[in-house]
Amino acid sequence: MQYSKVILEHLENPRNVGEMIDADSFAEVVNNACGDKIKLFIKFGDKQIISATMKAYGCVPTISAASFLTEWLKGKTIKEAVNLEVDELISLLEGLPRGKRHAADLAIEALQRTLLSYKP
Amino acid sequence: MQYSKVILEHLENPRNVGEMIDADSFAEVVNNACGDKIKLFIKFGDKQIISATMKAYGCVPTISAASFLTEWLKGKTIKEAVNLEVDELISLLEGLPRGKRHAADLAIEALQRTLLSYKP
Amino acid sequence: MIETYLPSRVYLDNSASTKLAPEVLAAMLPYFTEQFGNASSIHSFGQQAKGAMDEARRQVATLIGADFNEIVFVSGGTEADNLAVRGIAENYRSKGNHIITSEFEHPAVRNTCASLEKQGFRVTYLPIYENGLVRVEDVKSAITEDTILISIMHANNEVGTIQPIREIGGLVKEIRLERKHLFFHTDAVQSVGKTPVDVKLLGVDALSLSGHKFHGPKGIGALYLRKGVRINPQVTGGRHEKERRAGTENVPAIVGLGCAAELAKENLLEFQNIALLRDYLEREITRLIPEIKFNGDKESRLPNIANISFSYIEGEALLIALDLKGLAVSTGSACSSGSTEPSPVLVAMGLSKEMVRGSIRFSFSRYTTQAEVDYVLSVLPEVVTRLRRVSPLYKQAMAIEQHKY
Amino acid sequence: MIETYLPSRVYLDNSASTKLAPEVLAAMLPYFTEQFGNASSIHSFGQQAKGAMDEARRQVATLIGADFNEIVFVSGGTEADNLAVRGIAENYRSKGNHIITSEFEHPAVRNTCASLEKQGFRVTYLPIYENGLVRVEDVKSAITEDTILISIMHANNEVGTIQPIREIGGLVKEIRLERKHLFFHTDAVQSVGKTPVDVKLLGVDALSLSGHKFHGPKGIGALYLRKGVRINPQVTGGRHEKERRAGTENVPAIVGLGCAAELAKENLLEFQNIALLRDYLEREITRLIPEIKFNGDKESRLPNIANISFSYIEGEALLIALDLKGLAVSTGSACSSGSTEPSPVLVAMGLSKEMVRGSIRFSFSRYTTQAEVDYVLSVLPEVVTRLRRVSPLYKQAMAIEQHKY
Ligand SMILES: Cc1ncc(COP(=O)(O)O)c(C=O)c1O
Ligand SMILES: Cc1ncc(COP(=O)(O)O)c(C=O)c1O
Repeated sequence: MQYSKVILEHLENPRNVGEMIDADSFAEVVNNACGDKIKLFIKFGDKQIISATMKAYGCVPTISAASFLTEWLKGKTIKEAVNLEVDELISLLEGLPRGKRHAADLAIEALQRTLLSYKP
Repeated sequence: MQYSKVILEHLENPRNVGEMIDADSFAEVVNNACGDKIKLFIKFGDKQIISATMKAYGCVPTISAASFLTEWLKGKTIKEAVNLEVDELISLLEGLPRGKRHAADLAIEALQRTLLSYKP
Repeated sequence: MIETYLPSRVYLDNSASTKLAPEVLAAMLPYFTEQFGNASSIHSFGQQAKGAMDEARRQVATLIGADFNEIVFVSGGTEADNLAVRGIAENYRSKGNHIITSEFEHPAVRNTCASLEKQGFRVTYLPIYENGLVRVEDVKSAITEDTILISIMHANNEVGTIQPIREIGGLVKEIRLERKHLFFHTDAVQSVGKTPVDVKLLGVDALSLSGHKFHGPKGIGALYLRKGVRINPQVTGGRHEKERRAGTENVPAIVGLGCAAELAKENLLEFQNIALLRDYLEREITRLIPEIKFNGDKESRLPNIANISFSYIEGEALLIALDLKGLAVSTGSACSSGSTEPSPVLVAMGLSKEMVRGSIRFSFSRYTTQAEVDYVLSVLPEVVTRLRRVSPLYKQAMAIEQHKY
Repeated sequence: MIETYLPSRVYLDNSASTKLAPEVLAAMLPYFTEQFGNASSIHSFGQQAKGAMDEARRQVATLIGADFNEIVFVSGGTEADNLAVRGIAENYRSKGNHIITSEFEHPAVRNTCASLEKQGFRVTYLPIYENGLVRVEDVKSAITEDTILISIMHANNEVGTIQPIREIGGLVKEIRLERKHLFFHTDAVQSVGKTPVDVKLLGVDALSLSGHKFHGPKGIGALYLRKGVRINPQVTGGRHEKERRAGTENVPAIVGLGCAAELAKENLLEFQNIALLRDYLEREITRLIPEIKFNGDKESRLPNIANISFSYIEGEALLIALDLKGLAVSTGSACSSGSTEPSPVLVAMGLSKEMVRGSIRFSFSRYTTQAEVDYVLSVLPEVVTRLRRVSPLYKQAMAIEQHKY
């Protein structure tokens, strides 16, 4: 259950916390088994994502993955965002302890759902 | 299994070891369960026991009890010798560890048998 | 990570394990280095080891009001529970098939009962109530003609509630006037050294304790077994511990356990003052942090445990965030492989899922200081606020941050 | 009691227990004092403990050629044997009901098999022969359709004979091509650290080892369990050791076991030289003392054990007399409550009652020196002579002292 530095740093300083009232797109995902929850909000520019915010409830990597994502998304194209895979996110987070993969799954699900619900 | 000083001292310096060729009386006793064996030889004077010798095989207190007895007997009357009881011998030996009472039993049996076979 | 004025990290997870007392370590050392004999050996190395074990057995017996021969050394609290529950159940199986325990036992008892169920025993799991206590009436009405064993823990490891063991013990004694083969075991792993424990006063037939919960070593524990109560040994082999538990005796650890027992006895009265520190923590937390809930009966509980649920946030996240501040606590929540196993104790006490997940246990030891508690109070509110700010469950309007880009 | 030229008492009972290596103690100490967390705790105290355990598991695995996850920490050799034998038997009961073991196993295996017999298992106890070895043919012909477990020790604890484990392992693998559920356990408590032990080479499915037999701590051991072999846990409770053994992990002892394993590996080659010292002892004893018998095969045995029977005298008396000279050894005779339980191993090897009673085991460690052996040689003849002189069994005419008064 050792968390990476990246994960711990995001826990201590979560980025872009909150609900974006003028978001272009938004999704809320829940892991029904454990109750973890992520809300993700994205604002899109012409070609790129301008900003993202989040709320997250659950264990450490759920919070940190959501926080990490909001930073990572800034400046990415939709295509780049859509192509982010769970394993890539995990390696960006410098790994996850055994049994915690579901946090990255949930974050990616939140991302996909937010992108999907974007109607430009 | 802590042995008393007396017992250990007799183990290191067993007294009156050997078979007395001119003994007045003699007995050999065996504990059939464990195989311990004591041979006791006594020479009687007018009123008192003049000397005793022994051979002993078995665990420590069997050897020491036999050795102790040969010293103790010297100068005792037959009556005194007959009246020596197991518990008294044990206390003269400064105690026996649990499970070792049979050594004193055997020594007393050897004594009784030797006294019994004495035909003055 | 930790403010420099603190001498070291702050450890408030003493119900999980405690620091070895320096006196205990000192007592153990000679048995590692010089007197390393096997206590079953009859030479002087062995006899020295044996003598030290005897002394430790006396010390442990004295702590709980037992007789020398009623103490069986085992490898820890878990094994003590196994030996008591499985050992008694198996031994008296011909007398009955029914076991009574509670919903909130430690897994060492609960899972052992569950494994006995698979072997055909019938097990009744008594409920506990909101206050974290079983009810004597429930025990009473659960007893049948077929009951051979009751196992109810003395103090609960998560909320610290102290169960009515003495009353149950009285009940058992009464029933035993008519039905000889009913036995009463209590898991006192959390209570020994923290609240008075006397096997005669409690009226128990078997009692488990564990060294590392009261500044003794890990890997050693003891089972009190009232004279006359027989058990099926669970570890078979040589004739150690009067044929109740085989295996070369762990002499240094046994010596350590004895020393820890003696220290616990000496410190027991003073230990009750820990409640003052604990109550101070609870009071200040109430003052500083809204929307919290204290878990477990306020009257009947150990002096050294505070169990608090923080709404809207997850225990593990709070725990790790506090750990980053150098503060060690524990949580009733454990989320692994995407499914949370919430503390069965708190669930049994009727807490909502969310309140179970947001629970944190602070557990004190006799080494806990006011300065350490003040440190907790200096970091906890900020960390709770931070995590609540992130939480989508946090409904307070003022707390929902809204971004505009 | 001891000649002043000797640095301290002479300990030649290393098969009973060994002295903790100073390096091992040094490795353990931090886990008593500073890093005392519960390895199941997720805070940093717990994670440090967990990390240390992982390292120790690697060290133990490396010593015996196993994989990290194939090591289960338990409370000692006895528990390892119990877990292997009872754990495998119970788990595979539906596949067969027959167990093969030998007449000369340690009680940890023998009595566990006996307890399984009571539960309805059929157990074959293979004979051993005068040389102290089982025969592979005997194993082969004992195997039936119903056999699920073979448990034969690697090196015997009394005479040090090394059994043909590798051959039996090959046999088992062959049979397993047709019958999947046949498992092979070896009790390697005496051999680990003394002779090469590689689970793959030996072809075993389970192997027991114990810390205190190779300068590690008491109260800790390990069971190697080949990947894919399942067991019924014997201590139930929390989910420690991948649910194979419950109970708070004994971190300092585990760290000590790991360190001892590493040291054993480093010293293994040199350890073989101990045989030179041992052979020197045997040679000199032959020269100095008549009417003795060496027990156990001369070729296939551990380098550190000599088992010798001294005619006409009792082992316990000899042992205590030597103890008074500061020399610790052990005996195969134990006379208690007036009945002698002679060593089942020596009896199984066909020794006469008297030779069994007169047997003494000298067991060396890597710390044993030439000076210590010379000390043995300086006291042993005199003590043997003294006790023989007392013995009524001693037939040599010259030795019968005759008194005349
Ligand atoms: C109430 C209770 N019972 C049993 C145990 C198990 O004891 P041990 O940790 O010594 O295995 C614990 C602690 O883990 C406990 O808190
Ligand atoms: C061959 C053998 N097996 C098992 C054991 C038991 O191991 P432990 O002493 O760790 O319980 C021993 C030693 O006592 C032994 O020599």
